[in-house]
Amino acid sequence: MSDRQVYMDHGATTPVREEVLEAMLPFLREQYGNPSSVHAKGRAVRSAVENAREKTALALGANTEEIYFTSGGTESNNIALRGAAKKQKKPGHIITSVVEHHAVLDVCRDLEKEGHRVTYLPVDSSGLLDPAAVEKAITPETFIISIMAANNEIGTLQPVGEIGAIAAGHNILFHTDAVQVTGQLPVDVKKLQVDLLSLSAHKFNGPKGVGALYRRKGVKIDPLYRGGGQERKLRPGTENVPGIIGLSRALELSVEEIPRKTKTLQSLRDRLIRGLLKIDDVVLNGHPEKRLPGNVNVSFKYIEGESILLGLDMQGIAASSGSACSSGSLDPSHVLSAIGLDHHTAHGSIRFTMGWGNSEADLDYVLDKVPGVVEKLRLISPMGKSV
Amino acid sequence: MSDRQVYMDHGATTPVREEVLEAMLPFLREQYGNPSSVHAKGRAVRSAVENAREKTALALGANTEEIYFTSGGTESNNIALRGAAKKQKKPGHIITSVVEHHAVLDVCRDLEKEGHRVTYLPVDSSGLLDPAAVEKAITPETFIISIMAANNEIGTLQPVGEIGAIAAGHNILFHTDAVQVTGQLPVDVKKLQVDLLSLSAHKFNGPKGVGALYRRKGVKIDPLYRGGGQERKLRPGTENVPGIIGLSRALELSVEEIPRKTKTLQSLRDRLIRGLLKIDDVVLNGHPEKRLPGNVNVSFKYIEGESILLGLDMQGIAASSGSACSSGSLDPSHVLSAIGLDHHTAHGSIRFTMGWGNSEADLDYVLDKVPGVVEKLRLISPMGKSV
Amino acid sequence: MYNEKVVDHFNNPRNVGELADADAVGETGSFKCGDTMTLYLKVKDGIIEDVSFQTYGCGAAIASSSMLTEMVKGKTLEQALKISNQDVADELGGLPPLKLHCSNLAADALHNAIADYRSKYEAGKTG
Amino acid sequence: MYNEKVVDHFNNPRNVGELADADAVGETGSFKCGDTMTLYLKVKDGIIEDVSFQTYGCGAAIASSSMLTEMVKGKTLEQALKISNQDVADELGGLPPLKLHCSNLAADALHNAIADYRSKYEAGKTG
Ligand SMILES: Cc1ncc(COP(=O)(O)O)c(C=O)c1O
Ligand SMILES: Cc1ncc(COP(=O)(O)O)c(C=O)c1O
Repeated sequence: MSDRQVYMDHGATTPVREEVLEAMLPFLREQYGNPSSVHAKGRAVRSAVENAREKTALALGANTEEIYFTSGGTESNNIALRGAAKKQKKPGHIITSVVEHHAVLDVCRDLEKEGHRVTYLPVDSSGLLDPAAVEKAITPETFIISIMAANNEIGTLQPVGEIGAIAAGHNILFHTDAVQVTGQLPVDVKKLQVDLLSLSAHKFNGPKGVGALYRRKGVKIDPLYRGGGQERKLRPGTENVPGIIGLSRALELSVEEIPRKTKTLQSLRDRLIRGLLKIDDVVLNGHPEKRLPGNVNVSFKYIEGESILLGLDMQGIAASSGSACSSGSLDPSHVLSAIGLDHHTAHGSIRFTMGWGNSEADLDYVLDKVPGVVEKLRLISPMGKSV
Repeated sequence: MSDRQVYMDHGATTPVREEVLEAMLPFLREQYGNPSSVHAKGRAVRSAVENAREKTALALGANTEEIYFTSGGTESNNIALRGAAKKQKKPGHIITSVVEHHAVLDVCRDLEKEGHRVTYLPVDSSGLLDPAAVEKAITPETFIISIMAANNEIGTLQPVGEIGAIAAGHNILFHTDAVQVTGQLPVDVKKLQVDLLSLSAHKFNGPKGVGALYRRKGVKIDPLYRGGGQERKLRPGTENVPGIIGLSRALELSVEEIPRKTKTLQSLRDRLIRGLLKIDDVVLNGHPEKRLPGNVNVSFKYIEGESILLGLDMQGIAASSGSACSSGSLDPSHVLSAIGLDHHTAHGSIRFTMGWGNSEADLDYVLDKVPGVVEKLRLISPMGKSV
Repeated sequence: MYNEKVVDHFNNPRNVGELADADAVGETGSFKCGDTMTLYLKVKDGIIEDVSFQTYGCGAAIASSSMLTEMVKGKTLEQALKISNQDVADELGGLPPLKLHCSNLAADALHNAIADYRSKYEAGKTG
Repeated sequence: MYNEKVVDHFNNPRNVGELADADAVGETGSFKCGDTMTLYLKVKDGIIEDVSFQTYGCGAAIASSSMLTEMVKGKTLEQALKISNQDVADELGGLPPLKLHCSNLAADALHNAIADYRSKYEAGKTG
């Protein structure tokens, strides 16, 4: 195994920053009261949680009472979509896209079984959705539109602002899965005209297992869980207090740093793309510019993603792949199929996602090691055309 | 405010033990990989999570693959009941009790709206359910019985083993909300013949926002959320890794210590009960013996619970109450009503729940301060009969 | 939850107990949360000379009761009648929204006490 | 995920490439995950004298291919035919359950190569 470790899988999860952990620690130690308790120990924690809510709202341009803490992005998406569906008196119509995260797509499939109709809009070869197609898909039964702000695999940024305006014009709920974009690029719920927005702390250097749902005031969705009434009944259960504190601190920090960070990451990203494209038979997946600052997704032809990952891993490089073999499922990623990649090209895709902490030196190292890994595998491959 | 702080609200939540935090910290620092990632950083975390699952299973007499991590007791209860209901092809029948936690009771109410029929069995004046009543309530449509192992307010322990045997005899699913009992008294899923069991880490000196659901192998329930397929699809979403590690460590420690701890807590409990009953017009709520080792629940007549709490708080004593005024709702606790307390007696109830860390000295302090708090309020009360 | 003034009135309630020689008594109860309050008044020349209370209720109810007794002492009955539940809460520096209803009993008990007084001593005047 | 032996075979695959003077070639592909493998054999007096492979696939597929080539060298065709996919996985010290199917191509390619050999050189003998 390599001595040097380079983590380029920030799209999967990110390290908790020291400042964030520091903010959390008191709530894993002496500040252990239940925020619902009326005694002093409870009240102190209640006020910390409400302060965290305020910070979170501020970072999104929302009002404090529009923020609901959840256990992560998956739960936020489920509450938004199922909650809206549960509110319907009879089966209705949902508009989404073919490149959504499973936590949207598979909820929609489940809702179809319950009688709802779902339109899965296609994307172009760069992963972009056409807002006009959204408008065209609207029917009198449409009650919600759910389009992700940025794709987790190929990083493509969707025109959510335009879609928000369309939804608002038709008086239809608009939800966006902003899990990948929050803390990376500015998110303003008012500008985006979004009614529901999902985010997850572990994607912006906060802890795992905590997220939030923004719900615009007045938007009506039904809770899925019942219990002690926490989070104003939308998400009952004793609050994950350290997680909530960590989320709000991480969001505060990352939003604060966006102007500087975005530039750094974009320049790392573009340099990595240029470097990788110098290798023979490599294609970039996703949009060349409209993409997450830290996201690089390329396909190495003639070789298979999981073996590339393993080869990179041997060099201490952590990345991820849209290959079936790495996820235990048999089909390649639905996103790569949706942008029209053939089976083999999809299987040879690797995602490098850079984030807080990655440096030019990391990039030097990756650009130094990748060609060797690829060459070695291509020498083994019956399809290669070796380099 | 008092210098001395005595926390006697372990039924609401407990402090995270130092050993537990220590076990968690690596996963809030360098061990930040996503357990689903194939690279080394991911694999290390995956193996820690699976190790935690094994430990958790061991503590319950379960098999490793029967443990599903969740975000807490509320979610575990919701998944168990709704998941079982979702599996039904047509509306069926549920048996539960009137003293369940809201995270069972309110789910049942919601399921009633969806067409299911629910029998809410009564309890006697000590809070005990009659197993024969469970058997009598069974109909051909009954698909699940859900009875809590111990009541969170009055501490009464239900005969879950007997109910488990009845359920098994009728081939009906049996769920128990073991949130209050786990880590306090031995729990063996096989002996209890339980199919589904809920627990929550923050009740046994673990962190808030993480719990588990035991699901016996072969028991079929439908997942409520969809997404990335984590927790073998029953509870998708990136795992709350530090929480899971904390849960398993806390459970391991607390189960290990049960023999010693139970005795200590029972003796503290019985001494506190004796001491409080020396005050005029105080009644014990719940069963004198069949109760959680650390649970004391008494009603102070002629005075109202929230004002007692506040008075105790001024003395640095943290307790809780079944009074409406402390919860913001208007009716007194459904549990106190269910055991037949009149409105005023219910409103004057206070729960002291002792746990890890409480000492005889804490008890001395509480027994020293309570009479004064009660006397002062009774002097103000138009009903008192002052002491 | 409660501000310092509320906590002070809860901890050191003013004018507690029964007034042995009260001229009037007012009772009120909240059906909602079961709180009850009894207010005793001693009136001389239309002025509230002395006042006391007994309250069964939560911290907010007790503090409101205590606050009210301070507010009415020395006032004429006419002035006292103008005191609303909101005035009591305001004088306490505010109460948590969920607790506002608990302060409602104080002014109600006062109004009942004044009505009691008038029915006893000013019966002839009216009508 | 993978044990040391698998990682070793992945990192240092044995007998990689095309055998220029192969007597037989066996190909196989997994429709399920798209993996493909080509196996080359050099046979003398019924004994596998040399062997090589080319594989497109995941780490498990590559390691299985490499392992297989070590297992068959020096074996008679009859002995080689008895090698199953499970044998290859076992020889590797086990594979993760989800990855077992990835090892299936190795023995299949071998069986195809032997069939190829027999159809070319032992055609007369059969039937
Ligand atoms: C776009 C997107 N949505 C939703 C999720 C789910 O978030 P979580 O893992 O916090 O449940 C993820 C990350 O896994 C994601 O990338
Ligand atoms: C008996 C019982 N069930 C369920 C719960 C809910 O657990 P959690 O707060 O972890 O969601 C609690 C505690 O609040 C409880 O005491």
